[in-house]
Formats: sequence, structure tokens, C-alpha cells
Amino acid sequence: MGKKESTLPSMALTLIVITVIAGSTLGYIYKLTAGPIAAASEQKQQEAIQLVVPVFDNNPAQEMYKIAADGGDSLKVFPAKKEGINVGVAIESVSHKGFGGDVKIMVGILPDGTINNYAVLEHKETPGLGTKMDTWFKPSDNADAGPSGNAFANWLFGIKSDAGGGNTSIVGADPLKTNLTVSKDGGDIDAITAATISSRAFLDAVQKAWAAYNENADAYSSATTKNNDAQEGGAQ
Amino acid sequence: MLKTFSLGGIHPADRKISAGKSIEVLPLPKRVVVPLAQHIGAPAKTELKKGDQIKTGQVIAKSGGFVSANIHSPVSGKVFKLDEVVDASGYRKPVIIIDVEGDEWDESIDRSETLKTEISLSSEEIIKKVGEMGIVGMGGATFPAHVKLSPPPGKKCDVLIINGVECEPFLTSDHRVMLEKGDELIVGVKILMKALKVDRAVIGIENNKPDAIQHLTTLTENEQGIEIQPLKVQYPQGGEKQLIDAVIGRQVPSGKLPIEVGAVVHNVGTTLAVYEAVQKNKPLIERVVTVTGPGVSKPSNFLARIGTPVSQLIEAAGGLPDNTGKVIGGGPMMGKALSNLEVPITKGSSGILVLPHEEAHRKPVENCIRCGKCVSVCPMGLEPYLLMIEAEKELLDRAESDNIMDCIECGSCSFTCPANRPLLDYIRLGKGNVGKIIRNRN
Amino acid sequence: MNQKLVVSPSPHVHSGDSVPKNMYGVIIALIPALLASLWYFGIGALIVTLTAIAACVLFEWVIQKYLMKATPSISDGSAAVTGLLLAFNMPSNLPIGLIIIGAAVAIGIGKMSFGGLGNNTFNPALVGRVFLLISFPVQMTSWPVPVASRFQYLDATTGATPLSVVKEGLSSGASLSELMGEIPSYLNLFMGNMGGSAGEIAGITLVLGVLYLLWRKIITWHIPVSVLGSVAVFAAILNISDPESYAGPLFHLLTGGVLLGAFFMATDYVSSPMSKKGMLLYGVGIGLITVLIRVYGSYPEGVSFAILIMNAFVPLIDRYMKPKRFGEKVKTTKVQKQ
Amino acid sequence: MTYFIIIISAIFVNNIVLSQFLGICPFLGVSKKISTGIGMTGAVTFVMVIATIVTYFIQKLILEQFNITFLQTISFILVIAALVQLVEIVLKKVSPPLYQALGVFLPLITTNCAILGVAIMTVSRDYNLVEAVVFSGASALGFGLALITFAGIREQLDLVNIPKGMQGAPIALVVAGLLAMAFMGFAGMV
Amino acid sequence: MNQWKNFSKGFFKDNPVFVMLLGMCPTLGVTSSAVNGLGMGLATTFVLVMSNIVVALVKDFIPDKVRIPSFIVIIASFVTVVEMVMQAYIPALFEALGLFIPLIVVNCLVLGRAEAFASKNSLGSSIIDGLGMGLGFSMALTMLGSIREILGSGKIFGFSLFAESYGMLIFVLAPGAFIALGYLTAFINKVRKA
Amino acid sequence: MSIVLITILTLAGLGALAAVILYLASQKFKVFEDPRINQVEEALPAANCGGCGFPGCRAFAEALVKADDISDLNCPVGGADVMATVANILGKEMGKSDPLVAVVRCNGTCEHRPRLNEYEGATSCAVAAALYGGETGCSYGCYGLGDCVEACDFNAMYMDEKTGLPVIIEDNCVACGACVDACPKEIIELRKKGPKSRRIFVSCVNQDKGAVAKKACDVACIGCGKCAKVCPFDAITIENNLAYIDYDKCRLCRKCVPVCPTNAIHEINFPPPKPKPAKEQEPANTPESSN
Ligand SMILES: Cc1cc2nc3c(=O)[nH]c(=O)nc-3n(C[C@H](O)[C@H](O)[C@H](O)COP(=O)(O)O)c2cc1C
Ligand SMILES: Cc1cc2nc3c(=O)[nH]c(=O)nc-3n(C[C@H](O)[C@H](O)[C@H](O)COP(=O)(O)O)c2cc1C
Ligand SMILES: Cc1cc2nc3c(=O)[nH]c(=O)nc-3n(C[C@H](O)[C@H](O)[C@H](O)COP(=O)(O)O)c2cc1C
Ligand SMILES: Cc1cc2nc3c(=O)[nH]c(=O)nc-3n(C[C@H](O)[C@H](O)[C@H](O)CO)c2cc1C
Ligand code: SF4
Ligand code: SF4
Ligand code: SF4
Ligand code: SF4
Ligand code: FES
Repeated sequence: MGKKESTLPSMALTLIVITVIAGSTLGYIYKLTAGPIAAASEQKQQEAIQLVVPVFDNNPAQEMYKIAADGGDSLKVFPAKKEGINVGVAIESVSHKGFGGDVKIMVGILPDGTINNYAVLEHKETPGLGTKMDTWFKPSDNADAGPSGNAFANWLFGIKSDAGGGNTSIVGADPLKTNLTVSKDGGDIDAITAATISSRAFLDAVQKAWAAYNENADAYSSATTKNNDAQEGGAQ
Repeated sequence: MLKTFSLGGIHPADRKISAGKSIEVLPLPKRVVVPLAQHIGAPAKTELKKGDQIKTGQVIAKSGGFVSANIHSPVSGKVFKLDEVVDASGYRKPVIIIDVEGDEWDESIDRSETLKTEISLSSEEIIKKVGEMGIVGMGGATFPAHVKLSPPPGKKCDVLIINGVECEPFLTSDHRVMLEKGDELIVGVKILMKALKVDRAVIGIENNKPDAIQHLTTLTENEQGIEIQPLKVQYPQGGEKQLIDAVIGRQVPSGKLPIEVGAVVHNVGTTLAVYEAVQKNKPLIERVVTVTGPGVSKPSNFLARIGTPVSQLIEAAGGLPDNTGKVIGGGPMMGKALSNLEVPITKGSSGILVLPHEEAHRKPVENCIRCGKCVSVCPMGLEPYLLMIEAEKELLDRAESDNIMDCIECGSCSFTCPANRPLLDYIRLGKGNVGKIIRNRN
Repeated sequence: MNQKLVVSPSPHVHSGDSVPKNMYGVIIALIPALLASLWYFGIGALIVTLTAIAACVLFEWVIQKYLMKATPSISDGSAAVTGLLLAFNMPSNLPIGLIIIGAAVAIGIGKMSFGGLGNNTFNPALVGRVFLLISFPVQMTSWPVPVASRFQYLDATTGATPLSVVKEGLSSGASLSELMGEIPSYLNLFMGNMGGSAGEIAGITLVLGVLYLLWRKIITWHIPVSVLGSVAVFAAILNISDPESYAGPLFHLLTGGVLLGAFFMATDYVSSPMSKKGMLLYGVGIGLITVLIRVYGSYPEGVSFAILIMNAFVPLIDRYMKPKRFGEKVKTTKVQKQ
Repeated sequence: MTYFIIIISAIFVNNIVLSQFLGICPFLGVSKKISTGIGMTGAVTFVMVIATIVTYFIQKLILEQFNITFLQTISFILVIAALVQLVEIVLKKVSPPLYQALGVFLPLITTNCAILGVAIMTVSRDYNLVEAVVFSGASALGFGLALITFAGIREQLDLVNIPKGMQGAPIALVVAGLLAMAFMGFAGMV
Repeated sequence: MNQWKNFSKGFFKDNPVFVMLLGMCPTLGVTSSAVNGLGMGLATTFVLVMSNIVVALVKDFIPDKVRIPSFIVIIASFVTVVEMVMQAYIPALFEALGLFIPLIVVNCLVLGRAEAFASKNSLGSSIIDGLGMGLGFSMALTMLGSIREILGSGKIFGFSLFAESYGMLIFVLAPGAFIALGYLTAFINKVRKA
Repeated sequence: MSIVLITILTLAGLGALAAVILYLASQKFKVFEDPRINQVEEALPAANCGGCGFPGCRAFAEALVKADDISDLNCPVGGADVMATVANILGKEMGKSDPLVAVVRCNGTCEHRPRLNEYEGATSCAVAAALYGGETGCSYGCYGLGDCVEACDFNAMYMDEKTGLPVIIEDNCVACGACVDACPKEIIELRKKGPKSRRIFVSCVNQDKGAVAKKACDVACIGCGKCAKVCPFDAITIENNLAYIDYDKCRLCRKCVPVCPTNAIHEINFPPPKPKPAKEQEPANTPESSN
């Protein structure tokens, strides 16, 4: 119950006063948080890069450049260098073939063209299904984590401990030798159980990154090919 | 393919165990109880007093309006008293109680057996006579017959349909009338045709009465305009709207009377009564009543005076069996269960049905399983399951728009329901309540 | 006369039809299909069927007795029908734990939450089935190979269903004519020689069953015919438009439980419309959605979803599709002309 | 074709109520009768489309111009609130019958997250103006489809005896869940 | 009104979720895990309390016709604050809650309380009311989140109880949200009445 | 700095614009609606029971605002308190209404009224009434099928299984009259609650002649008129063989109670009478039992 009459001046005045106060507060807080917000999102990127390429000492984000990929996307490439030598690149890649939308990943590719590691940046896949991408394509991480192993419970619910079974890992794979498509489509990688679509999307993003990298490889790999052998051991 | 009506319908076992029994005249009772409301419409009014002496066939109560009917004394004797007694409905209704003394008939009545075929009265005179003689529909609805013979202005009847269907299981009174009073019946049909000024009449008879079909076909061989239409056995073919649909393929629209499609329907019993009234000057004071039931020792068809207590008819049919569970006035589908056996026979009583205990009880009600069987058997194309809920939950405007008033109360739905739901119980209640609303609105 | 007269409103006789008669009728009609599933899937089918029926009946009893505090009415057979149909909708190597979850969902959520028989909006067996399908996609989509897995249960050899062969194949770029080579002949499909849920495969036994239901007048023809008809018509339209990407009507009819769904699940009294017109619309809806899901959706088979989706529309259908009333259309010429 | 996909997606596959969880309050609140469901659908469609258009311009012409997109929430909601009130005032005068039909729902709409949600989604999905209109209209229809179907079911449930403990909100939520489960069948269609 | 009653009504008697069915979208949308539920609950509580305070303070100066817009601006400001702060300092939760953070502004609970309570009551009561309602809301969301997390993925607050593959995926998805809330509401109502 | 400024300008601009537009619109499209309707509606209990005679609380509120004189309007659920609030809001006189309570005017228990036949139709008094007069010889009495109990929204009635009659839980009854409307036999009456909830009434509606009534039911009012004679305040009238006590005249002297040859007159919430052979055993605050 307003205690004031609703006249034009009073209405306008009230709203203006309130919005002015609100606006100045918000503007102020925006200024306060703008820095941390940018930092937070940068940090996320940084962490992903660190995860997928070997140790480096440069600032890949600063040296970032874009390359064109299939389907008109342009991918961000973050070169990682240690003591000025290329140790690998982190490529932010995306696939539009996901179940719920785009799948955005960061793939690390070593100078010899093998895949070092990956991180899933963003996806809209079904929680519980598509989410398994986070770990599925890494070595030996495809079995169930957590307290399980109760034989009776496994029997009762039909949980097979050897879920995945075949080859699911892309880490260390050389896309020249390994066909990075799901086995259903004739590839070498087993899809996430019951999430073939997400798996296809994931592998699509990996391949896109790799293809883009490969096309442009000459541009920068020549300088560092010598170091390949040294790097390979440390990759895993 | 025999003709029948187009929507719904069921096939209860017909169990016409009294079909072979010829009509017997029931001895006069000692005392008769004559209700003043034996028909649809206003009750008749009486001016008799206790102790008045009366003759058989004398008017004892005068029609209370246009849609109403005179009541004549079924016996001769002395008025014992004017009272209110519990009738078949279990409510108190005004009656005249007469102590029977002899059987002295009013002089104007021609009691001879001779068939009088020549129709001397004019159309208007016939209608007047039918009214005076207290003839009401004997097929169950007890609608005053003269009203049906006077189509409202602007409406024209082009076919008379005689209802010889008797689709109710057990009942055989119409069947016997057709077999034993065929000649009179045909004259009756002609009288009705004259009254209605139509030149076509169809007698609809279900195929489970081949002897009646045969008999009447022979009788009408040389008659102009009277046809016998055998019909496929299916309940409720006797329902007026269904019969019209079955016989002439016209559907009476919702809320309209048969005259809308140019038809008028009369029951065979009514037709016989019309014959007697017009040709013999005999009012409606007796009728054929079937007394039957699985345990009844002598299932019979009696010619009984109006006002005779039900108990006396049952006595005449061999008495009430030991395991009697239910006594029904009428047939098993539409009849009324009696709470008291002293109630009298009225103009509309076509039968007394005695059911043993094992058939008298209903099974426990369960949830509607939405099987849709009630919908598919409903001859009016209604949704009984829904109407029941609407009536129960008093959603009366929905019930009205779902055409609850079209229900003819045939009971096919309750009969069929696998969940034993009391569909018709509630629909009838809903009809009552919706009817009230509609009446208030007008 | 020593007892009081019974007084009740008319009618005073009853057809003798009852809920159990209808339910047991359905069970009888399902026996041929049960035998077929035992023949093809052997011990697995037996375990799945018995567990599902027992669990459904037990859950119904427990819920009625202890949660609703009512007299249990399991003898009416409806829970057994739900159990049987639930089993028919699951692969025959489904582990017991999941069967029990499915039964609990079907009866607990799908049926008793609404007040039991007659009140539920959705088909309980399908509620149970779809719940499992979404929750345990891995277990629910591993299909034992018929005959070969007769003596195996959890360790049954699995293979693909014809529908998933086609779906997967098409999405990996194969053409239909290549794929049809991997699929058994139509006769084999009709006899049930394919992967699939325990009870859905043997078309011939389902046809026998539905004939029995029609003969006993437990169901009417409207729903089965409209479902099958519309599946056939929509499949045919697509097939004609592009025979290399869309399978033909016969293929769609014989695979993936269309027959089981059309005959036994879509006809469930409780969750289907009441009027004949409504039934036809409902059937066409199921047929259309089935084909859409199969062709464009992410599930290779869509009958279960299609039925559930149409279940949701039943109240609206009932509300606006009334039966044909007597006298609605006066067939004959007007008598009074004046 | 993209419009077609937007429409199918918004109505069936990513139904705003059943899979995006927006507008649940009115979905649960005004679904007791089919007729109110229809009225609400009308009101929501009306407001949703207009609000999307207006916020579209605010976003493009003001927020993005001045780089103050953090004001999105506050400016959108301000506009929506004012808009709803404006519609209410105008409708009351101009078309009393329409007001009778929709008016009662209007105040509820301000707090219907579907409106704001759709406005924000339009921006985050980078739709152009036509796409935005199509998307908001289709979302409203999806809302209506879910709402009216649901209302039909609830009216039907009124006729049967739901167990005491489940009456009201619980059974409504369970039905909504089963409805959402059925609609998952459309998953992956676009 | 007794302040304790005023505070505690939000938990049981007038719980915004179970009893008043307000703020259903976040309730269902973000509760796929207990943490998300709690986070959302607390964010809402913050907005609720702050806006109750401000509304209670300025209520006498606001003309009737612009009451709702003014309240909304106040609420929206706090929502934006929450939005920015979360984005800066807890980005993971911010991403998990997604669209639902800006939608706090239309949470009927917040506006409803401002309208129905804060605009008629004193500052103290309004704070307590906001706190009670907000915590009641948080409690409900956390409960629902826990249930869904346990049933859906075998975890609670991220700790594994059993292997994820036993989880019923549906509880992580939309239908499971509705169904779980349905039964939870039935249960709470029963307890409430007993 | 500039961000803050732009922010302020944008928001203030939007706010001002909104205010101006809303103001102009509300001037131009002004429609008057009595705000008191909402106020009154808020004061009403929102039970929407219809006990006031209007189709819901909102309709009642409208009627209250419109009416010049609200003294004969009453919300049975809210009672005097609510009506006082409403009267206050509207500045009108409120009527004074004595609180009412429902009473069951039939005492034809299984024991008093022998069953002559067995009813087996749908469990509904209304259905039974449409069919016939009932299982007993009394066609006025209670069917015992509980339509009234079903109609009561306030948990104020239950069927006593022993007697087969409905019982009213006085404390819960808000006198909404739903049961009165539900009963096809007009057995339930809303009577003034009386001082200390004490009241006296004839628990019978049978209009048959004495002998007939007595034959059907031991405790029927036979219309003998003894009570009317003994009543010092002329509160009792006999019509159609049935005695009726006019509450307004009755001063609760209890003289009529013992003279009734069939014990058809009931007194409620009185202290136990001086030792009397009869069977009353009413604990003071139990719900009014059927006897
Ligand atoms: C609601 C729903 C969500 C799904 N989510 C995903 C998903 O996120 N990722 C995925 O690859 N498949 C998902 N699927 C399953 C696919 O639609 C498809 O069935 C599956 O990927 C192919 O099956 P397969 O992997 O067992 O061969 C989902 C299905 C449904 C109905
Ligand atoms: C209220 C009412 C009015 C009727 N009016 C006429 C009438 O004017 N003309 C007529 O021929 N029949 C009239 N009838 C008779 C009906 O057409 C019908 O014959 C009668 O109700 C018995 O049919 P039933 O036993 O199938 O119910 C009327 C019936 C009722 C109930
Ligand atoms: C369901 C139903 C069944 C009926 N069955 C018969 C029947 O078998 N025989 C009959 O004469 N009348 C039957 N009637 C009554 C007829 O509808 C109609 O009232 C009667 O034939 C009119 O003739 P009346 O006025 O001479 O009695 C039935 C009515 C209904 C509603
Ligand atoms: C013809 C027919 C089909 C049925 N189909 C199903 C079914 O598909 N699923 C099910 O759970 N119950 C089915 N039932 C059983 C019963 O109707 C079901 O349990 C109810 O839905 C429970 O309320 C069927 C019953 C009949 C008579
Ligand atoms: S009683 Fe009425 S509703 Fe039932 S079948 Fe007959 S006409 Fe239809
Ligand atoms: S026949 Fe009975 S069970 Fe079947 S739909 Fe009708 S009322 Fe329901
Ligand atoms: S007992 Fe009758 S008057 Fe009293 S509350 Fe119940 S229904 Fe209303
Ligand atoms: S008092 Fe009336 S409504 Fe109540 S049980 Fe008796 S007859 Fe039925
Ligand atoms: S929170 Fe109420 S509509 Fe979304």
C-alpha cells in the first residue's frame, strides 16, 4: 500500500532515484568485479592448457593465434614453449555434432603429431551420459570409479566391470595411425556406452583440431622437430 | 440382415419362461387399491367419499388436466376409504380403496366377445373416447394415449408404429396379447390409424417371437397399409426412439418427440385397450400381467384388474418361493424393485418378476477401468461413465452439455459394466437434478 | 419368506462381465507370445517374466495394504497384466534388480500414485519401461540374440535389433539397401527371429493374441487398426519419397514392438480414449509419433514413447471427441415440409 | 528450414517447461482447468513475443552499444514489468472481454521466468530479430502445449479419487514428471 | 508476530517450495546435485534478505503505481550483484547454475515476499522473514538436490556413496526432478500434518 | 567512471521512461474498480464453501461492497469476527448473528426403527431417495448413506456405524449448511447454538399419523401434543402430526423433554437430568451423540 500518491512527478522521481542508486551501485561493483571475472575465465583457460601440453614457460595465451578449420570454424591455437622451443600446442576445438549442442574441448598435440591430452571445456550433453567424455577417452579411466565391486550388486544391476573393454583412449594416439572415429563407424575408438553421439562429437572435435594443426604444421613445427624424441617420453 | 437400431444395444438372456402360457383371468380380489396417479402428468381427482357404492367401469377419478387420464373402477363395491398408502415407490400416495362386492359392470360396456371390425367413430371422436376411457401407454411409460394421438399443430404423423418388441427379458404379456388377441389388435391398429389419419402402420416384433410374427402376418395378409416388421433381437429395441430407428430408419433428435420424424408409437397392449375402448366402450380397468421368475412354480400371464395386490398375483402363480430375494414390478432391466408386496397393479404394470437370492444382489462396486463398454452399448450414444461421475460430483452443467437428459434409462450401461458401477443410479439422479435446473431456467 | 426383500434401482440383472475376466483374457491372449519368447530366449525370458509379474503383484499388494490401507485387489489380475507386459518390453537378459525397479516404478509411480486401477493417466508398464530405458540405457539396450541365448541369462550373447542396425547404419552413411542385407527376411521377422524385447518379437503370436481379444470383445479394432494403419501410411510416404533413406512400411510394422504396442499396450483401457472417434485419433497419433521418433529421433524405436505421449492427450481427446450421439444427424428426409 | 527447426525444437524437443524448467509456477498454478490454461497461454504468447522484441532492441541498441551487458537482467526485467503493466492497463480499457480472458493472468506473468528466460536465451543464442520472434512464439506455444495437456490431465484427475497423500501438488508434480518423461521421446529430433 | 514463528514458518508451515509452490523453476532446474541446490538456495536467500531490507526501508516513499517496477529494480540490482560476484569468485558454481541466476529476479518467492511481507512490515520482521524463507528455500533445494544426486549418480555433495553406474540417470534429468519433488512434497506434507 | 555514468544514465532513463509511459497510460485508460472488493476479499476466510449463499468468497465480497445494508449477510465460516472486520472496512453496520450449528433431526437408529427391506443401490442418499422411501417403514427418516457427511468440508460429521445415523462434531461445524442442502430428506437443520451450546429440539421429521409413525419407529414424534401443552412459552407447534420447537421462543426450561412419550425431544449439552430411567449418558463435551 503506497503511502504516496501516484502523480507523474512522484512516480518518475521515485523510479529515477531508485534506478540511479541501483545504477551507481552496480556500476561500482562491476568495476570491482570486472578484473576478477576476467581473471577467472582466463585461469580456466590457463589450467586447461597446462593440463594438455607438457610443462612450458611462455604465456601461450599471449601468443595465441587463430587458424581456420573445416566447417568454417576458426580454432584458437596456444603454442606452448619451453625455453623458446615448441613443446606442443593446445588447440581449442569445437564440434557441432553433439547431442545437446556444441562440444568444446582443448586438445594438446605434441610436435610429433600425437595427442598428448585433452580437456572438455563446455558441452550440453546429457548429464550422466555425455559427461563421461571428461574421463572416458583417457587411459584406464573408463572403469567405474568409487566404491563398487560388490559382486552381488553388480549381478543385481547388471554392471559389467569390464565396461568399455576395448580401446577407448586417445591419449598418445597418432591420428595418422589410429582412426579416431567410433568403432561403430569403422574407427578404432570405442564409444561411450549408450552415448555414441557424444563420442562422435568429441572425436569430431579432436580430429578437427588435429587436421587444422596438420595443415599448418609446417609453419612452426620445422623449427622444433629435433626435439621430438626427447619430448615423447615425458608425454605421459 | 434383420433390421435393428443403429447405436449400442445389449443381449441379455431372454428367459421368457412364461411365453407358452395363455392368458388366464385372475379371480377378483377382496379389496382393490386404486392409485390416483397411474400415468405421467397430473394425478386424477376424485370426488368419491367413503362408503360410496360403485360399479365396475364407472369413473372414480377425473383426469386432472390435458396430460392426465380418467380412472375407472376396476371392480364393483363400496369405497372403504380414501387414503394414502405406500406404493411401489415406498412413498405415500393418494389411493382409493374399494371393498369388492360382486362384479356389477356399468351398463354402457359391451362385454360380449364378438369382434367388432367396423369403425364408426370419426378421428376426433376416437381421440375423445380414448381420453375418456383412461387409456394410457401400457408399454411402461403410462403416457396418456389421447395426447399422443393429437399431434401438436404443425406436426404431421405419417406412420404409426406398434411396439410389439417386448425386449425385456422374462416378460411375455405383449407376446400373449399378439397371439391371443390378434384380431382385436388389428382392429385397434386401424382405429389408431384412423385417429392419426395415417395410411401406414408397422408392427415391430423381435425375431424371438416367431409365432407372433407368423400369426400377425397371416392376419394382415389382406390388410392395406399394415406391415409386420421382424427385428433382430437386441435390447432396448422396445425403446421408442430405438424402435423408430429400427423400423423406419429415422432418428428422433435429442430432446424431441417422435412426431418430429413423423412417427407415433403405441404398445400392443395399448392398442388392444384402444380397441376395447372404442368398439366396446370398455375403460382401462384390467390388463395382462406376466408373473414369472426362475423360482416361480407356475409362471403365468394373468388378466388382472387394476388395483389387485401384487401378493395375490404371486399367490396365483404358485406363491413366493422360499429363497426369494427380490420382487420386481416390470422387467429385470427397467422394472422397479418392490419393497412391499401389498402394492397394487396399475395401468403400467406389465409383469411381476421374482428373483431368487442368488440373482438379487449386486456385486461390489469397483473403480471404473475406462473399458468403454458402457459407451459402446449406450443406445443413445452417451458416455455413462462420465455422466455418472458428473452426477455424483454435481457437475451438472457439464452433465447437461454431455446430454444427460437424452438417457432413456435403459440400464444397458449398468448391465454391461465389468466394474459393477451403479451407472444408471447416478445418471437418473443427475437427470433429476439437471431437469430441475432446466425447468427453473424456463 | 424369511429374508428381507432387496431393493435396488434398475437394472436388476448383470452381464456377468467383470474386471478379472478382462484382465485374465489379456493374459490368455499373451500366452502364445510368452511361449514364443520362451522358445527364442529360453531361461532369460522365464526369469524376466516371473520376476516382473511377481514384483508387480507384490508391490501392488504392499502399497494397497500398507500405504493406502485398503483391501488389496491383486486378484483382479491387472497388476499381473502390467507385470507381464513390462517383462515383454524388456530384454531377456535384464538383471533382476532392474526388473524390480521397473516394477516398482510401474506400479508405484505409474499406477498406485493415482489411486490404482482405472485412475492412472499413463500406461504403467510403459512408465516402468521408459523409466528404465532412460535410467539404464546400457542394460536396456543390449539385446540377446534369439535362439542362441536360450540357455543364457545375464551372459547372453547380444546383438542389434533390426531397427538399431538401420538407424546406426544410416547415420554412419550406409544406404538402406546395403543394410537390409543384414536384416532377417520379413517372414523371419514375423516369426520373431530377431533381437528385441522378450515379448515383442514374434509377430505371429501377437496377431493370434489380438484375434483372441477381439473375439472375446475385450478390445475393439479401432486402436490396433489405426496404429498399424498410420505407421504403414507414414512409413510408406517417407519410403516413396526416398527409398534409400527410409525403410518401408512392412519393415516398420514388423519390428520394434509396433505390434505389441498396438495390440496390447495402446489398447489399455485405462489410458486410452473412450469414444471410437477418439480411439482412431489416438491411434493415428501413436503411429505418427512412432515413425517420427524412429526416423528423426535419437531412439531407434519409438512405440513406447509414442504411446506415453498420446496417453497425455487422452483427457483432451475424451473432452472434445464425443461419441456419435443418437439423433445427432437425422439421416432421413425431413418429414414436415410445409 | 532453420525456422522450422527452431519451432520444432522449442515446442517439442526443448520444451520450455518440460525440459528447460522455465515457467513452472504458472504451469503448476493455473493448470487446474483447461479454460484457464488456454487463457494463460494466450497471455503468455502475447507478452512473450512483445517482450522479446523490445528486449532485443534494448540489447542491441543500448547494452551492446555501451558495453554494459551486465545490466541485462535488470534492464530486461524492468522493461518486462513495465510492459506487463502497460498491457494490463491498456487491455482493461480497450478490450474488456480480452481483459476478462487474459487479465487475471497478467500479473502472474511478470514473475513467470519463461518470459525473462526466453528473452535472455534469445540474446545468448544470437538470434536475429525474425528468429527471435519465431523462437519466442514457438516457446510460448510449447508452454501452451504443455500447459493445456497438463490441465486436461488434471481435470481428468479431478474426476477420480487420488489417494489422500498425493492430492494436489504431489500428483501434479508426478504427472508433470511423467509428461516430461514421455516428451523425452522427442529427444535428438533436431 | 512472534519472531521465532516468523522465522521458522519458512521451514515447515509455509515452506516456499513444499507448501507455497513458489520458485519452482530453480527448484527443479538446478537441483541435479546437492551443492547446486545449496548454492542456489543461498544466492536466493541473499537476494531475498537484502531486498526485504531495502523494501522495508523505502516502502513509505514509493507510490502505488510504480510499486512493482521499483521492487523489481531493487531485486534485480541484488541479483546482478550476486551474478557478478559469483562469476568472479566461484565461476564453477556460476556455470552450473547458468541461466537460473538471472532468473532469481523473477523467482515469485522474492517478489512475493517483498510485496506481501516487507512492504507491510517493519525492518526487523522483514529481515527475519527473508532469512526464514530463504533458508527454508535453501533447505528444500538441498534436500531435493541430495535426493536427486544420490538416486541419479550415487553421490552426495560430490562424495561417492556407490558407483555411478548404479545411479538412475532419470533423476539427473527433467522428469526425475518433477517426480522426486512430487514424492518429497507428499512426504513433507504428511509429516507436516502429523 | 564512464561505465558507472552510462549505467546510471541507462537505468535512470529506462526507469523514467517506464514511469512516464505507465503514468500516461494509466491516465488515458483509467478504469474504476472499487479497491474495497479486494480488501474485503482478503478479510474473508477464502474457504469458498458457499455457506454465505454466494458462489465463492470473491462473489460475496462484491455483494458486500455493493449492498447498502449488510446486516443480513453473514459468512458462517469466519463468523462474527470476520463480519466485524468487513463492516469496519466498509463502514457499514454488521448484522448480529447468533452462531448456528447443524442438528440431525432423526433418531431412527437400527434399534429404534426396524429395517423392512434391504437397500442395495449406489451408496448415496440422493440415489436412494430417487428410488423409494427407505429401508424402514418411515419414509421421512434418515437413509444413513452419508451424503451429508460427504458434503461436509470441515470434517464436522461422521456416520456412526452402530446407529446408522450421522453425527455432528459440534466444535468443527461452521454452519455452512452444505449438509442441509445435501440431505434429500431435509433432516438436518441449522439451529442456533444456544447459550453454553445448549439447545432443545424434536429429533424427528415424521409427518405420519401417530400410529403409523410409532409402528415404523419407536422414537418417532407422534404428534400427541403433550409437549406443546406443557411448554410455558408457546414455543412448540404441532403441524402435520409433528412437533417443532421454535428456537426463538424456547427458553430451555426442559419441561417438554420428559413428557414426550417417545423420547423424541432431545436436549444437548445440559447437565445430566435428575435421575431418570432413560438411557442418556452424555459426557459433557463429546460431540452430540445421536441420542
Ligand atoms: C534424453 C536423452 C538424452 C540422451 N543423451 C545423450 C547424450 O548426451 N549423448 C549421447 O551420445 N547420447 C545420448 N542419448 C542417446 C542417443 O540418443 C542414442 O540413443 C545413443 O547415443 C546411441 O546409442 P548407443 O550409444 O548405445 O549406440 C540420449 C538419449 C535421450 C533420449
Ligand atoms: C413431458 C412429455 C410430453 C409429451 N408430449 C407428447 C406429445 O405432445 N405428443 C406425443 O405424441 N407424445 C408425447 N409424449 C410421449 C412420448 O413421446 C413417449 O411416447 C412417452 O414418453 C413414452 O415413451 P417411452 O416409454 O419410450 O418413454 C410426451 C412425453 C412426455 C414425457
Ligand atoms: C429402454 C426401454 C425399453 C422399452 N421396451 C419396451 C418394450 O419392450 N415394449 C414396449 O411396448 N414398450 C417398451 N418401451 C416403452 C416405449 O418406449 C414406448 O413408451 C411405448 O412403446 C409407447 O407405447 P405406449 O405409449 O402405448 O406404451 C421401452 C422403453 C424404454 C425406454
Ligand atoms: C486390453 C488391455 C490392455 C492392457 N494393457 C496394459 C498395458 O499396456 N500396461 C499395463 O500396465 N497394464 C495394462 N493392462 C492392465 C490394466 O489396464 C492396467 O494395469 C491399468 O492401466 C492399471 O490402472 C491392460 C488391460 C487390458 C484389459
Ligand atoms: S441407461 Fe442411459 S446412459 Fe445408460 S445405456 Fe441406457 S441410455 Fe445410455
Ligand atoms: S463399463 Fe464400467 S468400467 Fe467400463 S467404462 Fe463404463 S463405467 Fe467404466
Ligand atoms: S456439519 Fe453441516 S453445517 Fe456443519 S460444517 Fe459440516 S456441512 Fe457445514
Ligand atoms: S441425514 Fe440425510 S443426508 Fe445424512 S445420511 Fe441421513 S438421509 Fe443421508
Ligand atoms: S520460478 Fe516461478 S515461474 Fe519460474
